[in-house]
Amino acid sequence: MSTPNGTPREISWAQAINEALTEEMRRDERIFIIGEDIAEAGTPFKVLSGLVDEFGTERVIDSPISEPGITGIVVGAAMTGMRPVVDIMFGDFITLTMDQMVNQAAKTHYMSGGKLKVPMVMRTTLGATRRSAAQHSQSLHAWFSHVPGLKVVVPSNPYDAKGLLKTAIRDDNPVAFFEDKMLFQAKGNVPEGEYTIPFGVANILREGSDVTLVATSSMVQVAEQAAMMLEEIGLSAEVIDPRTMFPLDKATLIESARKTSRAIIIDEGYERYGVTAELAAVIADGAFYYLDAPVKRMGAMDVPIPFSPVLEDLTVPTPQTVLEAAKTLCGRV
Amino acid sequence: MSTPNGTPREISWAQAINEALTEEMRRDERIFIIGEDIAEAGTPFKVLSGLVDEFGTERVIDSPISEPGITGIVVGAAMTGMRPVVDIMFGDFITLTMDQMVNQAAKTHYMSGGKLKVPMVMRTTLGATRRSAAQHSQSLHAWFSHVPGLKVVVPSNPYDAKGLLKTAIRDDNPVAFFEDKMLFQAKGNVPEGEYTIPFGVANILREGSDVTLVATSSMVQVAEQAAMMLEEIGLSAEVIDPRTMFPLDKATLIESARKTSRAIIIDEGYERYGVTAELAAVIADGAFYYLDAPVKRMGAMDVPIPFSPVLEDLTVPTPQTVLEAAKTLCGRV
Amino acid sequence: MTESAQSTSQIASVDREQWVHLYEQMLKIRVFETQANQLYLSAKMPGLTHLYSGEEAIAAGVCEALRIDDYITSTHRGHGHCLAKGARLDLMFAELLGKEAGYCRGKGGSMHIADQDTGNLGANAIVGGSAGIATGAAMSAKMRGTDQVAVCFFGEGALGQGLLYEVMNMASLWKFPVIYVCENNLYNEYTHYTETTAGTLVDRAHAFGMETAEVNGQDVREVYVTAMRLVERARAGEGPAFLVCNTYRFFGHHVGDINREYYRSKEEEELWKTERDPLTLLAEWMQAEGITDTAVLDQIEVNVKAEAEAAVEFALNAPYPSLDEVDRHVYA
Amino acid sequence: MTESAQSTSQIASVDREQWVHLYEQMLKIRVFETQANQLYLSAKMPGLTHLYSGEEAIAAGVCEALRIDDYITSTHRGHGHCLAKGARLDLMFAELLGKEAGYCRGKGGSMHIADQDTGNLGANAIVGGSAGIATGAAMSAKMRGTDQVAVCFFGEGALGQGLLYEVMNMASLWKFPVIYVCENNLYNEYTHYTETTAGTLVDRAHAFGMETAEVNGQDVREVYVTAMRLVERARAGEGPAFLVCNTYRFFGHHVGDINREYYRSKEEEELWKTERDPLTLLAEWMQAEGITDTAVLDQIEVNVKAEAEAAVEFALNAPYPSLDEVDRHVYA
Ligand SMILES: Cc1ncc(C[n+]2csc(CCOP(=O)(O)OP(=O)(O)O)c2C)c(N)n1
Ligand SMILES: Cc1ncc(C[n+]2csc(CCOP(=O)(O)OP(=O)(O)O)c2C)c(N)n1
Ligand SMILES: [Mg+2]
Ligand SMILES: [Mg+2]
Repeated sequence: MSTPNGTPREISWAQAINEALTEEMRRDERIFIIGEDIAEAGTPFKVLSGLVDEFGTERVIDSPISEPGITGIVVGAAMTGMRPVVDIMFGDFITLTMDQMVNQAAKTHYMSGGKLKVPMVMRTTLGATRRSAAQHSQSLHAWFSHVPGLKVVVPSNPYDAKGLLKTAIRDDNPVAFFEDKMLFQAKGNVPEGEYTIPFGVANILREGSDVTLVATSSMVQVAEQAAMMLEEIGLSAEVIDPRTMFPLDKATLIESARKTSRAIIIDEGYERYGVTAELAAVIADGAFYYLDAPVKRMGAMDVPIPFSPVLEDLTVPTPQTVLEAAKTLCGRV
Repeated sequence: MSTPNGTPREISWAQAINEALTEEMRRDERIFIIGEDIAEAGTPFKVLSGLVDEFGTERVIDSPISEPGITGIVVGAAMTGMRPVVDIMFGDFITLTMDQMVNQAAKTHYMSGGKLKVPMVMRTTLGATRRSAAQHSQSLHAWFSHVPGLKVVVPSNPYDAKGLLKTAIRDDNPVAFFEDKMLFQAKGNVPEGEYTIPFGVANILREGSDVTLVATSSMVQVAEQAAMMLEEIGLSAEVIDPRTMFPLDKATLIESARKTSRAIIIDEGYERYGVTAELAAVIADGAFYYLDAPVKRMGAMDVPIPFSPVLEDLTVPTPQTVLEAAKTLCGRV
Repeated sequence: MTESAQSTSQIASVDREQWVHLYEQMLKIRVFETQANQLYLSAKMPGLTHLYSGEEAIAAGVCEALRIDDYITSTHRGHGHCLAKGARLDLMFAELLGKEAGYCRGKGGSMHIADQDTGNLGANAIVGGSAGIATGAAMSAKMRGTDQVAVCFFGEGALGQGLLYEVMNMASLWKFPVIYVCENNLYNEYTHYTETTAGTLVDRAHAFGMETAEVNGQDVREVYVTAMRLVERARAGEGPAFLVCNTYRFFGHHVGDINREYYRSKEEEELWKTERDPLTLLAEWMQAEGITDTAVLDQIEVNVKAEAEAAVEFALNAPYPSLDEVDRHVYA
Repeated sequence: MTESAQSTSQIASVDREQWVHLYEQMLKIRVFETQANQLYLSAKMPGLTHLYSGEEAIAAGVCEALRIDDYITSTHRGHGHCLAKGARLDLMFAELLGKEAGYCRGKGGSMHIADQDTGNLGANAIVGGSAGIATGAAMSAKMRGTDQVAVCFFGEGALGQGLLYEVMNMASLWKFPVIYVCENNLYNEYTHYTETTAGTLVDRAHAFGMETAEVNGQDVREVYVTAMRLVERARAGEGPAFLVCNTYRFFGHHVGDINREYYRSKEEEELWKTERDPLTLLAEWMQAEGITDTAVLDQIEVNVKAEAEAAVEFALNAPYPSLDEVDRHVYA
């Protein structure tokens, strides 16, 4: 892990991602990025605005609407000396890339007995509450996390997004990088200059003693807000962001739960058979003899995400629902 | 649930599936089946042999090698009055069907406010140790289990396979039906005549008091063999087969773990972020105050399945490894 | 005979009333979209929506060739298809606003409107995502022995999706009664289609030995008579077809796409709006042919606008779904 | 000029030595497959494998047109491609037997053999699954400014997979140096391709404005000169091509597919084996042309068989991977 030495600044998530790509593409000409409407349009979210001006359409490539195809092409390019990034506009569309990611990218290194490598990154999104309905609001990162050969990154703030994206690009394996589409405009402290953040190292955002809140991506803010509300009623919450689903920093999660004796897992993927299950199982196992209460899971409600705002808002954990769960867990009812 | 009244018989899994389809297709002419090499060839596994003779190529349809396409077509047919079954030759190929299954089939009923229905079944496989290597040996049922709107069935014996397939075909929702390719020739008691098995009802195959073995599909036999070995050393294992991943019979699993105070989950999917995580989390939560030891998870090793037999055999739980785990859990080391 | 010569002779045989009806259908779409844009701009509509204005002749012309029990599948830009197939303005607006009275009880929204009663199997927010559904509906019609036809609407961007080729192969092989209607409005979101598309559009279907046609999508007369021909073929069991309609969207990719000059010029937009508006083209022709007059057209406009305003009013006043709706309809 | 007239003039210009070399290459594949089948029948090989016998002219002819640093991607029926690109018999047999000395340390097996040193990016057990990889390798060659070419081998069954169309579009659009070689052996497993394929095979690539050619895949002369032409075009930056090779597999879909009469007749098999064996055809032609004689060909056979036997022996005696290999190479 290299640490930043530049002056502190506040920039948006979009800018942080843009900087990470710009710096990496300057450093290594084998890197290119391909996706739909990413060049002049800079993606519909404008995250990549301006990149094409510096690197041209040879390295910032507008593609047809062919998620399987561009993912497949990127796998081949990565196997033969390039270090591509593929942009999948919405995380819901990874459904179309599963074969190339899982049967090809993830297995090539192993199947070739370690000879071939697939150093590629897939950037995509997760997160609901954008009123985009069932096919544009899913958080499907659990699927890739299930697959040996893939690494999965779920940053929660601009600083981490930048440092983790640089690490992802430098990694020699296929990496899936999920960004919360609701955070693109969120600002955060991102010092100028070079830094990277290693995979598999959880971030303890807040120390506490009564309950551990393990939160991912979009849910980290929610957990932090819940922690502040808990503080007001005299409960001390520890907030931990694993940052990467794989490699997973099990030790930090377990240690925290051993210390606080209670844990809640908060993730925006569907609850059932999702990320919360793995994290809860890991903690329930590793902290078994220290827990005072069952590990509580809070994922997205197990329904296709509804369009109507009044319904959609019910499907995602909020500071209020986390607060209630924590109070219950700590016997404050 | 209708119960069988016919005379007992031993038939193979393949025959049981064949019978279920034959009986259902006789009963309801809206049912058809489509897939690669399923008509005259009766699938590479010969499971559907003879079906085309009775129902013709109009209802037993050989398709191009187009998993996304045939899945999509089946969704449309199901929405408009048919009750199709799509045959996906190997479970590894569901990667190609994720968009149609998850973004279309699973969400249509909800997105249409309950107006449209998608009564379809996807038959596919799971299971390793066939020396078929990384792209023909996966058990990816955790993915569909994660998705609201889908139901997921994982039978473990010919009797259940028949009864559950009939239930799946009669269900008004998209159902994914995973069969262990190594069990097609396994024989079991399947009485003649009509019966169905309801979804969401676990099967307690063996009662016990020291440890609960929750096993799915291919792993049920493994658990049963381990239970016999445990018996020999004086440990009494309860063996439970959930039969369906969703709906999941949580109550039966929890009740058993409360009774035995120890549980092991055995499933052939990759361990991380897989089925074992959900089941372990459910039990660790529901039986929290009764457990004497952490819930133990045994999935497939988190590696692409290797071709070499000596390596492949290491990746899957065996009676011996389950025995060892159970002994450790029960303090017999 | 060329497509357009063939068209000319067929246009003459169409009932006069029908042209007026087509005008009304197109106007209904135009007015709906104007209101939808207004709802967005006044922050009354949640999310974003994709307007069909400019492309009305396609939905209207094709759906006019269909029966109510024929099927369509639609896209993210789907209001036109839905209305042309016979949906009601009020229930559509209610859906756009996420209200329980909406076609999908507010759960689908603009990108997922479906209306079983008029054969609309749903808009789809996955580009190309409904190609399988439309093809399967056609297969089902054939198997059930009805003579229903299915139409799959999609933008030229959907030609990037492999699924389309998989199902066109099967449709052609098995002679399913399905028409693939490619609305070529020149842009995949913000990228010109020539930057993403090799070869020609119709050749994509020739690859499967499929009947094809290409029409001026701004001319509802051409769209309608060509669609009629293809639908009749399909209904008669002669197999699927692929229909390219060249068109243009007057607004942005979605309502929030305001500054568009980096991907298309104001001049280009102006040209299409002033010279190639499907409503103007039809109105002028009808007047020149003496099919109708200004008074009739004005009256239609008054009626449609009144209907649309009442519909918006209804939708704005309609209640949101009750909260216990959230986990209903996950399973049938 | 027609393809075959063009071929005839080009065949004359090929070095005599090269024909003999092509014969040896094809024979190597034939002998390898015979041994592989033997290993299966004597239960020494784990799993099943798909034999290439009968199709040798395609792999040999195409790979003869390539440089060692050019790329290929291969299929479940991949031994021929692998050998033709330059792989060693012994390391291949070792891989088929799951031994650590194998090309993939025994982890890949028959369906996943890859050999970076000869540019073989891997056999693939997902039908059509390598279309993206080959296209991406060609893109990479173009971006890196090498003049490498990539060849994507696949069976006609892979035309069912949408991915292929997605990447052919991009290859054509961006002029990637990739050749899509469709080995039409008439069967998708146990189903005749005409039952699954609408239209013609070459039209599938015409759809993207791509250069196409169709050859007799049993005649290595035609395959080779046509491949040469397409490879040279691609290397010169003139874009991708699609080459259909009509062929036949002499054995079953895989080694376990013994009773085949329900999907193809014994007569059909006999016809191809006796009249259209690529080895016989080439040998007879070379002898008629005075390029070589029986003595030379016999000697080649003796050598190849000896090499193959030694290779099998090596593989049988080679050790299995050590058990701690199981979780190595999951991540680089
Ligand atoms: C599979 C998929 N990829 C990307 C998108 C994002 N997206 C929505 S509309 C659109 C452009 C569609 O262009 P076209 O098909 O021509 O339809 P148009 O918007 O022009 O009507 C894209 C890329 C999507 N919804 N689905
Ligand atoms: C995506 C996918 N679907 C199905 C299969 C099963 N399968 C293996 S080979 C094969 C037939 C392939 O036919 P073709 O492409 O013509 O190649 P051939 O075997 O004739 O060489 C099938 C269906 C597979 N491996 N991958
Ligand atoms: Mg368009
Ligand atoms: Mg074939």
